[in-house]
Amino acid sequence: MATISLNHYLIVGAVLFCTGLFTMMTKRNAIGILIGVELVLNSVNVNLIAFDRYLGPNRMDGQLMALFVIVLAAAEAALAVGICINLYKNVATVDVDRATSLRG
Amino acid sequence: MPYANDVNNDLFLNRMIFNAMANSTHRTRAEGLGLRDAALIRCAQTFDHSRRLKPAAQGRAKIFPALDCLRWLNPVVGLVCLAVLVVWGPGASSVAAADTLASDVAGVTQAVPGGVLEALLFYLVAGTTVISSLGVCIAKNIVRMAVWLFVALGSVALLYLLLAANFLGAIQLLVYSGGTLVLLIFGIMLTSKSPWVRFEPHRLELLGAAVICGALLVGLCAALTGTTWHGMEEVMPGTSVAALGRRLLTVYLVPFEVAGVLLMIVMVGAAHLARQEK
Amino acid sequence: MTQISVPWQPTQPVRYGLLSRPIVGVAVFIYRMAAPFVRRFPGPILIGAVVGVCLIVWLHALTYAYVDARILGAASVSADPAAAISWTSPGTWGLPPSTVAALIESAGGPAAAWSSILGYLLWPLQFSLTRDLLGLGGLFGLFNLIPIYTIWWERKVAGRIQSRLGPMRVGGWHGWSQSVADGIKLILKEDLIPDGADRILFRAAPYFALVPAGLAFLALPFGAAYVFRELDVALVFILGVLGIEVVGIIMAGWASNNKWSVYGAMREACQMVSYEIPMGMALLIPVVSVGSLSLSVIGEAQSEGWFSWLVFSNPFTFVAFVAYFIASLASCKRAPFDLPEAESELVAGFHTEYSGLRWAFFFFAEYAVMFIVGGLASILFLGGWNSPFPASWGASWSDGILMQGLKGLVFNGPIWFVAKCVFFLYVQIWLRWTLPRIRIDQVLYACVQVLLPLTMLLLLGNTLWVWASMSDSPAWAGVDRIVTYGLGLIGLAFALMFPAIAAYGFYFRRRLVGNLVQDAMPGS
Amino acid sequence: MHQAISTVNPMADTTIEFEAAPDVLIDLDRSEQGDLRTEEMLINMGPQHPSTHGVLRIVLRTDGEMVLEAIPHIGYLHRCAEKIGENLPPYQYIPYTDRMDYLAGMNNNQGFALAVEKLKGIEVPARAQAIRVIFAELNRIASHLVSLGTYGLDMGAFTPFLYCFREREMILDLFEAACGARLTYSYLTIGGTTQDLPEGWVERCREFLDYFEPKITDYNNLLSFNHIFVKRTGRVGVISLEDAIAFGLTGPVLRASGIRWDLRKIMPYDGYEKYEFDVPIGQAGGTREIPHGIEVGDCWSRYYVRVLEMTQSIRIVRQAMDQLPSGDFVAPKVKNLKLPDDEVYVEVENPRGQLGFYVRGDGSAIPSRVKARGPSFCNLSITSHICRNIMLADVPAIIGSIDVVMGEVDR
Repeated sequence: MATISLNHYLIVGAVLFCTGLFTMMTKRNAIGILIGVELVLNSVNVNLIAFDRYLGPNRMDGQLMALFVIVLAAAEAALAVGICINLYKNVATVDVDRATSLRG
Repeated sequence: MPYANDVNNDLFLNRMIFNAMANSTHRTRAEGLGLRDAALIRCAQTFDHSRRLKPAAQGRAKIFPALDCLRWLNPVVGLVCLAVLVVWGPGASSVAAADTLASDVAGVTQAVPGGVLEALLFYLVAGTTVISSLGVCIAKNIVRMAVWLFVALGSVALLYLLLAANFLGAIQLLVYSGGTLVLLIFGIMLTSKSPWVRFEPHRLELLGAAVICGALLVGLCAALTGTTWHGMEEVMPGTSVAALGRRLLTVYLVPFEVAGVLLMIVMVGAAHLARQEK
Repeated sequence: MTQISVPWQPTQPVRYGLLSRPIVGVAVFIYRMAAPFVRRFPGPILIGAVVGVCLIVWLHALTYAYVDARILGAASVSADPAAAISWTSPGTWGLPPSTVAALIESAGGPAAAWSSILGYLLWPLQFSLTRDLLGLGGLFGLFNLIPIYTIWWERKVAGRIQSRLGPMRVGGWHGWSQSVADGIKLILKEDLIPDGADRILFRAAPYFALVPAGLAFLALPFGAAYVFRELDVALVFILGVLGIEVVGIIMAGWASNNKWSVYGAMREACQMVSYEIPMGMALLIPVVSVGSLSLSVIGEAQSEGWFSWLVFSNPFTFVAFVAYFIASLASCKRAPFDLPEAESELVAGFHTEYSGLRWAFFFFAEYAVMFIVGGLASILFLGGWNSPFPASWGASWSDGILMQGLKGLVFNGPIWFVAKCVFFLYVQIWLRWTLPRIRIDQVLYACVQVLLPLTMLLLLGNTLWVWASMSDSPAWAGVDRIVTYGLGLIGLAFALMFPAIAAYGFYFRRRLVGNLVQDAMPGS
Repeated sequence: MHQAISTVNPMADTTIEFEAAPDVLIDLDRSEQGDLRTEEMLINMGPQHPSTHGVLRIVLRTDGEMVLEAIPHIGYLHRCAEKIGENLPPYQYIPYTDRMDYLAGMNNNQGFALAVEKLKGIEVPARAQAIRVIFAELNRIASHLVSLGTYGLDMGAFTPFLYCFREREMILDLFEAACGARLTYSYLTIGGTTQDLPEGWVERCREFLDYFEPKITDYNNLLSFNHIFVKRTGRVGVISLEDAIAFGLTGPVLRASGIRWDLRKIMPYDGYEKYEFDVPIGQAGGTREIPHGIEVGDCWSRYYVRVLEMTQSIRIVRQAMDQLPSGDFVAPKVKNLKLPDDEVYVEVENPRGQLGFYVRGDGSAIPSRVKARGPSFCNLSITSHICRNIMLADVPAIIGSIDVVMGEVDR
């Protein structure tokens, strides 16, 4: 236990992933779902950086991938918040179950 | 001279009811309230001068009167805890220097990483991460969720620091906690009708999601522990920002440029989405 | 007897417990002991305290470097100052005292004669734990002192600007302990939470604002060897940490259950998110010029005196300095960007419902952040801890430790850094008591349509300039030199303008205020 | 509801066509369809709010930072000032007039004294008239100083406030020297003043004016022409001349909309016709005196008209002191305290506009009706008309530029 190995970090990543998934599945508020997505992305980042530290000597691939993930997550959040505001504008709620106007 | 501003309260009440009818039909329908109810609620909110104030320390002061004056210690404790985390987090990145020094003096000194301290820090930070991520999925109030997410993001940044990825840790703080999260909170403020808005999921939904996620977690952990990772034993020294940047602009130049273009597109798209309809 | 109905429940007064009385008692005792001396010798005590603190920390840092160099035998320390600028090297548990003594003896020199004593004296200093705890203690003290005395100073400056005196009573000499007294008052004040507030978030919010401001000090170098934790990404770290302060403020506004507070929080979110971008862009410009994100390296790159300061490096850095300063005003919500707490519009903005110590935390955070953004400005643009004098006057690693201490104090030590920070604090205070507040649409206009394109162009221009300077063309080197000296002279003119204006104001003060004021001033 | 009224502007000799004030109660729903449907909030500004100048309460309907409408609510400082006037002899009522517009007590005293003098046919001596003019104009300066200072405060500039109050204190010193009071003077009374000027007062006043005149340039440099201040107040809360007349606005608020209407010029009282002075009005920006971005009738114009009026008041005070006649400071006391069975209505130019007193006697010593027409009250009535679809930060700008004193609004 005293030595922290790769698996320790990966388990933290797994917990982050599962809680993020749970959040995405149970929340009906669009922004709540977005929060779940952020958790999932963070779990991916933790994994990437842990792999980079333990498995990829001096290659920095994991860190760079994580950097791109952070950039994409920021972009995604900006866009998603814009969509949420638009949703609120059109159907007056951010409850995703009520946004059914495109359903066939 | 028009006595236009001499509006008495009755008129004002009528007016508010009318306003509520005119402006908030969608809201009242969503909340299942009558129009007059909605108007009265709004009036009550408006005229609620007598917001009661309670002393925060009252209940506690009766039990532990001595504790009350220790309030000034709170920031001390908080600051020290966080400082401890941050101080020894980046410290791990200087492993290389410490290692060379240690070898110079015949291995008498002992580097912190790999030691008890690092393990302790890891469990502290990982525990915070896990608790806060659980907080995100348990919290019902959307603002509480955002605050838990904030804690989760901060502790993930500390994990990065423990993993000697200083740059990523700092970027996580800068972009995620400072930018993305504020954006999310902004979205929450713009779209929630009140701070206490809740959308309750069904019990069965909760159960199903819990089962699926629990099974996934167990499966993932089993798979992780069962795997042998190659090169697992060696701990690499922290990478420098210069090396990171050099690699980003040589090997990863194309993705870097593509990310730039993507950000541009997103900026235009977000501006288009959120613009005021004319 | 008629029962008078009150809309709130009558509450029992909070009784303060056993410990608060001794705490206040000790504070009052110390105050009574100190006050007569301060009243009698204010100037020497003030100067002595500042110089003494700087000397102590500077010698501390040098001693650590000495211990590392001599005992741990790292040759790189003495050879390359930039490599040894962290005053704590983490990860060492230390040697036994006998080994230390033996090492000192083997190193030779005058210290060898005292090796046994020095061994025991220096032994505790090897622990990274000891050093970190000492450093944390020092930084915590600094973190408390800076807001307390900046607030006092702000009140004095505001008073002088407004032709009054400011605090004059508490402590005797110019109300030097006014802020201390206020602090004691705020600690003892009743802590109210509105009925409909989200109690947990309401109580947590001040810490979310306060702690980031404290964390930023961990990576802020006060001198070449005086930084608590040398980070290779110190700049990004500090920016990120300052960025999360906004979360505390949004939480405070949101949890207060007050519409004015929500307005304050919304404005803060809006302002911070938008101004972080031009601020970061402006900060990237010196980073490009030096080629490092480490504040210590950037500071050391400007050690050659006035003309080596990055602000005079080229026209782009010169303008970027101004752009950064404006953006930093917005990011620490000082006037004219103090919209989140605009008292004439939003009663008190996000801290409308706060009282007592929690309220004080927001101000601690605000003033600490003021110091930090001033510190960033001085490190990145104005030479950090380096004096405007040539580098040959400063301390070098070949000097003896005492000489290093002395030179480092006078020529390139923390005292210069603190002086520059104090200058920036003064400018922020000065602007606050001079300018009106701008409107939120003007704030965003200034960011998105003025500062953002400006800083983008500056970044591009500076990059091209640096690129051109990398070629070894003598013609370009000449142009570079001429531009640098020209900008340096402009800056010198600006720098001399301040004392000149102050002197003018001082000598013509009667004429400036008019003939009647003299009789109306108290004490005349 | 809408009827065309035409009136003749006596100064410019032009005819202005305008409609009656639109009834603010008619068009209730002004939210534009298709807006970003964010939460609309009803929010109380006041009665305890730093920039509502006392106890004004404004209910704002806001959408984010936009204020969709603002409804002023008054009455928190109602003290039955008019009813008290129907229970006291006029001499004893003078102190109550001080407490209406407590920033311009002298002007209030003057208005009520003029009304009673007209009712009883009292002839005021020339010296008393000159003293009244001096004190009315000094009080106008003092009142404008408060207005200027607090307006800076509303805009977030703290320092001009203290400068203005420093100078105002000196005026109050002069008042104290003359009558012993600093706020509620009761100095200008029926038939003249309560006492003569003390020895050396005129010299002190001259000294003050010499000191004060260059200070106005300081205010202009510090606040009036400050770029941020101009941006904050220019083109904000524009009141058109038609609206101004329709809502019965008077004083600097009316003059800022571009009409030279000043009772001191049009119906001079207390010998104002003897003094030379200009009536400043609001002007469009872009000239040498007025910065860019200023419209006639906006907040900056209202503010700047007050600044210019201070200079004119200094001119009047100087002339009045130069021509100060000797003689009695009060008309000889009349034995008959009874008021004739008649009614009068007298208006004077207050710092805030036209203050009118209606007094009706019924043959006894106590008037049977006293009614005041307060300029603040009438000026305030336009608030909800111009506070539509503006930013939240413009509300203090508009309220401050209208310069209300709630003591007079609520009476």
